[in-house]
Amino acid sequence: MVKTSDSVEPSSVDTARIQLPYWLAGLLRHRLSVIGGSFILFVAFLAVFAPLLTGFEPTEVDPPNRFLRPSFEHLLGTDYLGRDQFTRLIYGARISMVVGIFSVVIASFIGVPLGLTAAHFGGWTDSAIMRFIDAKLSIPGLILAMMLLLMLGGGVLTVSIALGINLSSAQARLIRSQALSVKEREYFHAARAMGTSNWRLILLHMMPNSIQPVIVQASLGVGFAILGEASLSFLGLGVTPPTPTWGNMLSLAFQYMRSAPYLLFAPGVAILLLVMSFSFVGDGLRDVLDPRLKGKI
Amino acid sequence: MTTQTNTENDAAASADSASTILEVKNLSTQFRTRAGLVKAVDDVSFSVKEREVLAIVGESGCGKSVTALSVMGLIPTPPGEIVGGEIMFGGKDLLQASDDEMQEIRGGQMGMIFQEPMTSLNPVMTIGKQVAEPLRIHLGLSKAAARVRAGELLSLVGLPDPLEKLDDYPHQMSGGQRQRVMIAMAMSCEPKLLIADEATTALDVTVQAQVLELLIRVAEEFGTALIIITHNLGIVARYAHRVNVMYAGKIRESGTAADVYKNPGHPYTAGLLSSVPSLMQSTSGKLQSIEGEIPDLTDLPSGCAFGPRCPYVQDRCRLEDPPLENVGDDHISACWESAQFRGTT
Amino acid sequence: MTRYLLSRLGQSIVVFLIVSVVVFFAVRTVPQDPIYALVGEDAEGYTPAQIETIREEFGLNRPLPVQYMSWVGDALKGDWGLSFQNKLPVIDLIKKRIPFTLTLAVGAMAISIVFGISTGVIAALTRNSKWDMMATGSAMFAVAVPEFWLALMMILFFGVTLGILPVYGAVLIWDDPIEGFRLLIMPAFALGIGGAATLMRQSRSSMLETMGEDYIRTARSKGVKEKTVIIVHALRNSLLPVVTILGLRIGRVLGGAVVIETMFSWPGLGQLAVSSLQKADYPVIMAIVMFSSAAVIIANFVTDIAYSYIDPRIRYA
Amino acid sequence: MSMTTSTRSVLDIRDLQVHFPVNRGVLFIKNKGAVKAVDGVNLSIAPGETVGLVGESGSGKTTVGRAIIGLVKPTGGVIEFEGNNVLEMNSAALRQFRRQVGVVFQDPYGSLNPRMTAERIISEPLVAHHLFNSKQERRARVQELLEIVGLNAGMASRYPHEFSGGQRQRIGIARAIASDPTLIILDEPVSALDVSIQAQIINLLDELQDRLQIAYLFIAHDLSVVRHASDRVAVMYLGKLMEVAPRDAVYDNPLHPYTKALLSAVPVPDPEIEKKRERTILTGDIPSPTNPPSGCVFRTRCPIADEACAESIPELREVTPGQHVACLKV
Repeated sequence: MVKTSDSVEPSSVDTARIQLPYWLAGLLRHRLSVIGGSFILFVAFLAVFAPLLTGFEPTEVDPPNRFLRPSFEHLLGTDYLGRDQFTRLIYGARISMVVGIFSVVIASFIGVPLGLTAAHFGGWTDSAIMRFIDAKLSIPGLILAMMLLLMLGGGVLTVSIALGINLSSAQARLIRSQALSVKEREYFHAARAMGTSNWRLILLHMMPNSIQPVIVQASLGVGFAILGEASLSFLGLGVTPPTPTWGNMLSLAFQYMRSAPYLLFAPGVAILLLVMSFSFVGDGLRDVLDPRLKGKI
Repeated sequence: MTTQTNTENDAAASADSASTILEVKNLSTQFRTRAGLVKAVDDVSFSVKEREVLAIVGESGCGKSVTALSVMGLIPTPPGEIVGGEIMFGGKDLLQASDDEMQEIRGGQMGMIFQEPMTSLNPVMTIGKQVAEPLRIHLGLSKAAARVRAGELLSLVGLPDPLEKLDDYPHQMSGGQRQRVMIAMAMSCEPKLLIADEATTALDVTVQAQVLELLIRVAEEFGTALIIITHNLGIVARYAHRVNVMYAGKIRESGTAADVYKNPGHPYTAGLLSSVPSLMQSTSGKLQSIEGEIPDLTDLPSGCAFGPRCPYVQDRCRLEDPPLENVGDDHISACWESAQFRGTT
Repeated sequence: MTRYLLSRLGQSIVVFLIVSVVVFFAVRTVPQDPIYALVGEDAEGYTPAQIETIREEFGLNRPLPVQYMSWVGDALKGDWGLSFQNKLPVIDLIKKRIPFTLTLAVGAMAISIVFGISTGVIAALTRNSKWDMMATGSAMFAVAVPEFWLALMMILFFGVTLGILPVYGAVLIWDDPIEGFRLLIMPAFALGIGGAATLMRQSRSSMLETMGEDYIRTARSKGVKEKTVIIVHALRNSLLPVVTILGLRIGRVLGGAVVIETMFSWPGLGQLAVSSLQKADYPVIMAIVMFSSAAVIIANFVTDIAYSYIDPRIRYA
Repeated sequence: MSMTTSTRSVLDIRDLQVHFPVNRGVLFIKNKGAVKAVDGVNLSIAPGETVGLVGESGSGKTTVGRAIIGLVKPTGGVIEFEGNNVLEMNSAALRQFRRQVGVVFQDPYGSLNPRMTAERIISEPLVAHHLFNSKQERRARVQELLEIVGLNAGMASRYPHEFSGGQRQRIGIARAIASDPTLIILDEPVSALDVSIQAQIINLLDELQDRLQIAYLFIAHDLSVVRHASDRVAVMYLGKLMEVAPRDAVYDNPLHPYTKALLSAVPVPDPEIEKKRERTILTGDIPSPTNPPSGCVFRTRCPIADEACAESIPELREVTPGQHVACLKV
């Protein structure tokens, strides 16, 4: 749009408000978000009702039936111990979903307060927090996660914590930069001039007006966390066997690549589609919540 | 809108066609926005004579800037689109011109200065290169010659140390200096027409005066006609020969500045003039204001768009949009009640 | 500009110091006493006295802050201690592996930059065309695809099925350019494609934003040809945010290298990291983290220099 | 030095200084010089009076307003509110002071929190100062305020984006008067509005002043608006006051060369007057406040400056009754 005094776009800031029906309506108009959202719900359904959807146990070994090709009985075939791949896939979905969501929740609980504190108090507090975050960011994410796992031990919760700590710095940086711009807005000055307390300033003025990109980032973050968990499990460092995860399924498939290449596909495609779905929803949220970027990304 | 007015305009134009350099006929420009279709400029006709200073005045959303951008062929498409009309310039209809032809006209025969001095210059390119660019494109000057000429132009617009400024970047300059650079750039090829779109709105009063005086001086020196787009009624009074008053996408009144200010032909113009407090004498009590709000362009009232805010509104105004009609010598206005309104003023 | 760069340098040093403190204390507060990494899980065949001797030999009996100071002091002199696993100097292990990781990282970054920026700019300029759709669509795909799975697919297709590319090992490109290159293609591609997607999205949105700026309109009002508007006025401005992303990519590439190097038996730092972590070989782990963190910090610093070179607003600040 | 004419003033600013440090240095921040945004300003406002504070960018007029309401910390001077120095108040007194001083900002889009309804925005000062403690009382007060500023009480549940620019400014004004202030700082209250809406808001402010007996500090750059709205006018340039006088004196008989130039730079919407007016066009730009000229800060652009002006800083002194001018040549 033309940036002139008589801009013809009727107050584009308008759409920035956050009201549940509004953004949901916006999302529902965003075609890819609907596709992504539906797929996420589908995977969630599989994960929750996994025991009802299959006749096998995920860790049930059946040596005579090892390396079976996909068939009616074994939809996706069996692995080197004769375990049913479809069963392992839907049980693996539980790990991916739980780790993805836990990580982001942890990241937000660390990142949002850090970012808001840095922005609101500024000065030394800000510098200290930001240098610390820079330091954290300078350690390659996967290496950091591996170190944390070494300290904390493997498992769903520790993997989520490791990945959550990883994602938290992006959250902190993002909300800090948003909050800094809120700090320059006149409504914030007005509230300060009235003598509004620090708590009210942060919770009523700063946070609601800077949280949007964090929400967008969170939905993208779920995808990153799913990828991260898969990588860690692939390396044998995340959630440890025999619990099935998409990452350790692929790790096994890698070892038996020549004898059973079909094992390589389903977990990979599942990760890809689930991560893509979260990024569709994230893009949709961005379009709805931040009209400035509409259609640009 | 009305053929009657158009033929009158045509007649006026052809009588004096030797000196008319720009003629806009029935221009309509629309934008598709999420809120709906915006008729930013709706059936606008006007002309500019050689060396004339025309002001287009109005409040936000009136369509004054979109008119200018339409003339320059700079409407971003999509979402904007010129849906009708003619823009005659140098014997050619610009709306039919090819991209190459338009590029030749822009910056060569027609220049434009924008509102925001801080963002209108390329931040990573030196001032010298930016001023030299039109010289190289339109006059075919060599790099060295263009640089020399750019230095001359910078000194013409009154920048101190013009030769050193050639290698400076925009962020090293003040807003006033940047607007001077914009003038140097827009005037570099001595265009026939220069459009200044709120060119001094962002500047301080004392700097605004400097830049406006400079603009007028350079335009006179180069024989360039000016279209000044502004919301500042004082600027119009000081510099314009003619004035078009726009409201909600349409020209509501047009005439010589002296005539329009002394004897406004439209209740909107009159309301606008009386809304501005006086600098020359102290007033107290209520200012005469126009009641209500500027209408939403996606949802204009029926009939005359000014109707809902107009103190003289009649039933007819709510049904039919009034055409532009003569209200005096070289003075037109679009108001059903203009006779009655002017009688009471 | 000197002042700007000096202040960035100062910040980088502070950040690096924080990393060293955090890494040191994080590794040393591991629930497990590092001595057991040295002598084995159950310290079989060692008497308590012997363990104490080893503890002393490796300086593990001193207070932590003292150990930290001596670790930093020695590290600055190039002495990173001995690997617990094979008692070799850590610095030698690292030195041997740096060229491999560097080759891989440069290859991956090159793929990211070449594919990412060009497709991003083209997509922006042909907005909503079929090129844009294709580029945007493949970027969506590439951002979401796990790099190790992409690597698996490539190994399966090019290595196993077609047999046209080697799937195992590494030769330095200056030792054997052809074989080195053939070995590099798949890992570099697997590692670089995610970055390409990120850069594509970033440069597309940045280009679109730039094309809407006032100075682009100014250039058009001067009669500048559209091609020149893009190349001269828009490109450089729109690359500014892209450069920032580039600096951040290094960290992602080094992280990703951990998986990719393991898969392709690429003898770089990532592979060393995995094997050291599995063996809790602390001196090596600390050295790897410090080296990769240094690489990221240096990359960011170089980005700052590049940025200030492109953007005169910083150069003359 | 003091130019306080009324002993009974709401606000009395004496020798106010706001200097922002310019930080240099790499690891250790060194303080090198300062931007003297406000440098020795004296100003008083009587109850129910409107003082116009005009100046161009960099003049420090906005900083004066922000210093009063505590958004920036003065580096020197005294801000006295009803006889007590605001800068030395304890928190209870400060709370009371904040209740009695309202503020209206320029940007009708930026000055209202987009996530709050009009009701919550207007009741913010009531909550902050524990006024009208029951929910019903507060709601009734908000509706009363909405009607006072010319809005429909039914609009209370709307969000800022559902209002036009003028309506938003009305909400901002309702918020400012909610806690019954005796002084309101108006920081460019109409400059972002269209001409026809400006007049409505100016009228509203006038009306409220008559009704509620509020004093205004009217900070603006539009000289016509300031003339209409003010009883007295103070002209600032580069952090210092150039001239302070009753409005007619400033506009009809300006004494400071800067005031004269400023007035002559404003075009008047009347072609006939414009033809006859003589104008002084100042040369050059406003100097940077980081590095202001020695002596009189205006001397670099002043048509009558000489060497003396570079040497001594002119004090603000009463030249004709009530008219204070800071110029060696007057």
